[in-house]
Amino acid sequence: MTELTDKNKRTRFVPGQPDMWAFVLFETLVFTAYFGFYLFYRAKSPELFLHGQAQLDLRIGVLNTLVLLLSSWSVARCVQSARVGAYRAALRDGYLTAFLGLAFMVSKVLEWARQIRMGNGFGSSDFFTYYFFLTGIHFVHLVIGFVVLGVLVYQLRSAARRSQELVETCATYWHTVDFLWVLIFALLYVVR
Amino acid sequence: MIDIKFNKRLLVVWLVLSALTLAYLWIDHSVDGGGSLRGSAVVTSSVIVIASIKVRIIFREFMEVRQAPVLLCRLTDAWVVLIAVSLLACYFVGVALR
Amino acid sequence: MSTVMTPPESAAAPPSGPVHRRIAWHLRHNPKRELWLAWWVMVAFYNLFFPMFFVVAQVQPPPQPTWDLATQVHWFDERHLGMPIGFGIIFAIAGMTAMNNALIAYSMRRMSVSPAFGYSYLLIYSLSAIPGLLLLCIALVVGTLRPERNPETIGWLYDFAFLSFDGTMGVFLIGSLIWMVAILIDKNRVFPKWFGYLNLCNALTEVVVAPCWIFQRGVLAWNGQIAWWLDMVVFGVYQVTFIVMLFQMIRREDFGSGPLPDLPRKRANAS
Amino acid sequence: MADVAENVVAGSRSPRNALRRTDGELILLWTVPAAVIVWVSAFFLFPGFIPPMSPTMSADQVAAFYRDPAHVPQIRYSMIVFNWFGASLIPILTLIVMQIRRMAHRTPIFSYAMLGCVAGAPTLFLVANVCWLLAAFRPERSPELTQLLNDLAWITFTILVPFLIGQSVILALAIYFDDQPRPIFNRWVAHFNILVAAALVPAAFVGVSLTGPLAWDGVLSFWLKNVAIGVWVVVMGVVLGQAVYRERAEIQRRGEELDSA
Repeated sequence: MTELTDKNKRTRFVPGQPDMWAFVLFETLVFTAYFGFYLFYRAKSPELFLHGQAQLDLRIGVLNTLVLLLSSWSVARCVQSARVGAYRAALRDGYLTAFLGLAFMVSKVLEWARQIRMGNGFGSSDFFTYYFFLTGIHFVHLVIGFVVLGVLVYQLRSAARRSQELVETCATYWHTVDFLWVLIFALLYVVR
Repeated sequence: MIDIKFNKRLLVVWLVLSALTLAYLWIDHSVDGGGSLRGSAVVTSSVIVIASIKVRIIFREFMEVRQAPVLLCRLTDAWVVLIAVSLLACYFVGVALR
Repeated sequence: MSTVMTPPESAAAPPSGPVHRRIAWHLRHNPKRELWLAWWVMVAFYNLFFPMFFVVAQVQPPPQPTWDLATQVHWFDERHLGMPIGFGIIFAIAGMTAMNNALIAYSMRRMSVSPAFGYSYLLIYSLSAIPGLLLLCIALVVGTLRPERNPETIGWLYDFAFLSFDGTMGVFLIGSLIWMVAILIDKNRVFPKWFGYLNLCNALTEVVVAPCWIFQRGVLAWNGQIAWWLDMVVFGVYQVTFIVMLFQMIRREDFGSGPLPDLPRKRANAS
Repeated sequence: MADVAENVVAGSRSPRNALRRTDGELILLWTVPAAVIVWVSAFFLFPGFIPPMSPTMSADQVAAFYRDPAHVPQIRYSMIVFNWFGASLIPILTLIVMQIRRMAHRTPIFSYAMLGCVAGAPTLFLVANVCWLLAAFRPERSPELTQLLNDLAWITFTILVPFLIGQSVILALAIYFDDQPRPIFNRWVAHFNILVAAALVPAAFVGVSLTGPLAWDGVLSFWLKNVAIGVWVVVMGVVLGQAVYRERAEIQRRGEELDSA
């Protein structure tokens, strides 16, 4: 739709549909509220939360974050390749993003399984309630992200479609999943 | 080749973000000196600030807000500040009400 | 098609004069009278429903799930008249929701999507009223009926009411997603795309309510700050938005089958 | 917007409209008398309806009602019959939806709204039905639980009016908005529906009191409501029959005109 204007003009433009940005900002507010409740109750009874947090493995969290940042990087490359018409490279980056997203998902499920085996369920302590709630709702966003990546790949595959606007919209969603994880990671694993 | 230059920039961005992530390991390690679990407002504040910086970098570079109209730049910056301030406020109100 | 359909009255301006005469004119001659009727029914419904639910029956904001039986019985006792009357009015007007759902189904009918979307939404939301609202009211009315009933039985009615109300969000989840997909793939520009994404935000809050089946206290309980208060805020934003969106849709409606035209700036109040 | 076109040109000689299949509508229509007979017999078979059980009965009295050896089979068989035929009004309501589609409306809103109401009352009725059957399944259950099931059944049965009110009012509005020389239904049908809707409203307040006209055995909540539903079914059955037969005659005439042309 906007390929021509993108190529010709070096002026400022909103990446993707502005509508998606409305979603990003609104959903970020909702998450900020979740985080706010978490931090408030955490600060009120720090020992309880510290005790739960000590059972998380920070290294897994760091690895998760690096994988998801890498997927964000590859989808950003995908957008730039699509913009200059390098659709083959863009498609490859799209698949790479999905693969990295899948890797994140698998490691998340393994981490959950490990915690449950250690006896830390959804209801077993306040910290783990928040842990499973925040990672779970993020997981739901990630699952939706795969639908979004599906749209992105579908757009890139056929010359008849290839709407740069939609590609950017999808990428914006994926980055949102990424930066929400950056916040969740910091708040669940590192905050004291 | 304009795209190669962009890609290099993206790679640098990713490296910066990863370095900030690894900084958490160091923060976490340094606070565990005594072996006992302690809450620390300094760690919490610095972690929230670092996370906000990372979010802003993702906004600016990955999400291409850098090239977006000024309104979107201001809006996302405001949001980052809003997130950081709300989180710190919630934490410190909780501490005060302990 | 649209030009053929538009009857000559649509060009005629409504008469000036007292309000009741203007309303009568619109009811007889306004070409969009069916849509406006449905919209006003929707506004009237919510304006009656919320005061009844929150003020007369006083069942929301929800009471604590952790209360002991004596407190629960006392809670019923305080509302032994408010609930039957408030719910009575809600039952008398609940049929109006059919008009709301019909209007939303019509919005999908106006889009460039299969009629299956509109029909699915209609059926899902017609179904949703029963577990989502009517069962709550029935259980609470039965609870107020006999204060001398065994407190344990009253406690069961209490749980049944609030969990059936808060815990059956799947119908709303799927309904919102159907509306979202219809808006996002629509080419007739009936709604802006951001409203489609707002449907997703609302659908995600329906996911967040589900832990009320697991937790009796804390932020995820049926009266928790996240599961109830935050979701209520999101739902409130969503609801006000969709009422405004439907209002705009009716103003732009041309009864054609192509893209919905933008509102002409000059004669914005014409219809 | 096929529907709009269909609705707007309903009065004109549109071949597209003539092609609407009406096969089998008569079969659905003639299920009304059968359903009415079945319902009336089940209604009289249930020992709790004539006269309606009093809400002031104590738990032991309610338990005794369900334990009475003469009552148990009557309760079970009448409620099983209701369970079989509880949904038998839905085809009639759907036929009304089809008739609303023929009206001179610009949008399908009224037919959508009607369709949205159709399944509501039968669903709630089945909830009540299940509670009655549960109470009769183990009459030796503690009287308190039997009383709870009995309360749930009666309240649900009495309070199931929202969608009945809704469909009457929606049908009335649809008729008022049906501006054509020969409307599908006469104006008096709309007035009649409004009247029925008004008669059903008091039943929504059944929880207010255990005695008096609003109690579930009261003049308003039981007699007025159920008589209104009965009269509505009979009157709408007849009126709907006239409309369906008229539509068939029109289609036949139009077909002959097309053949001769």
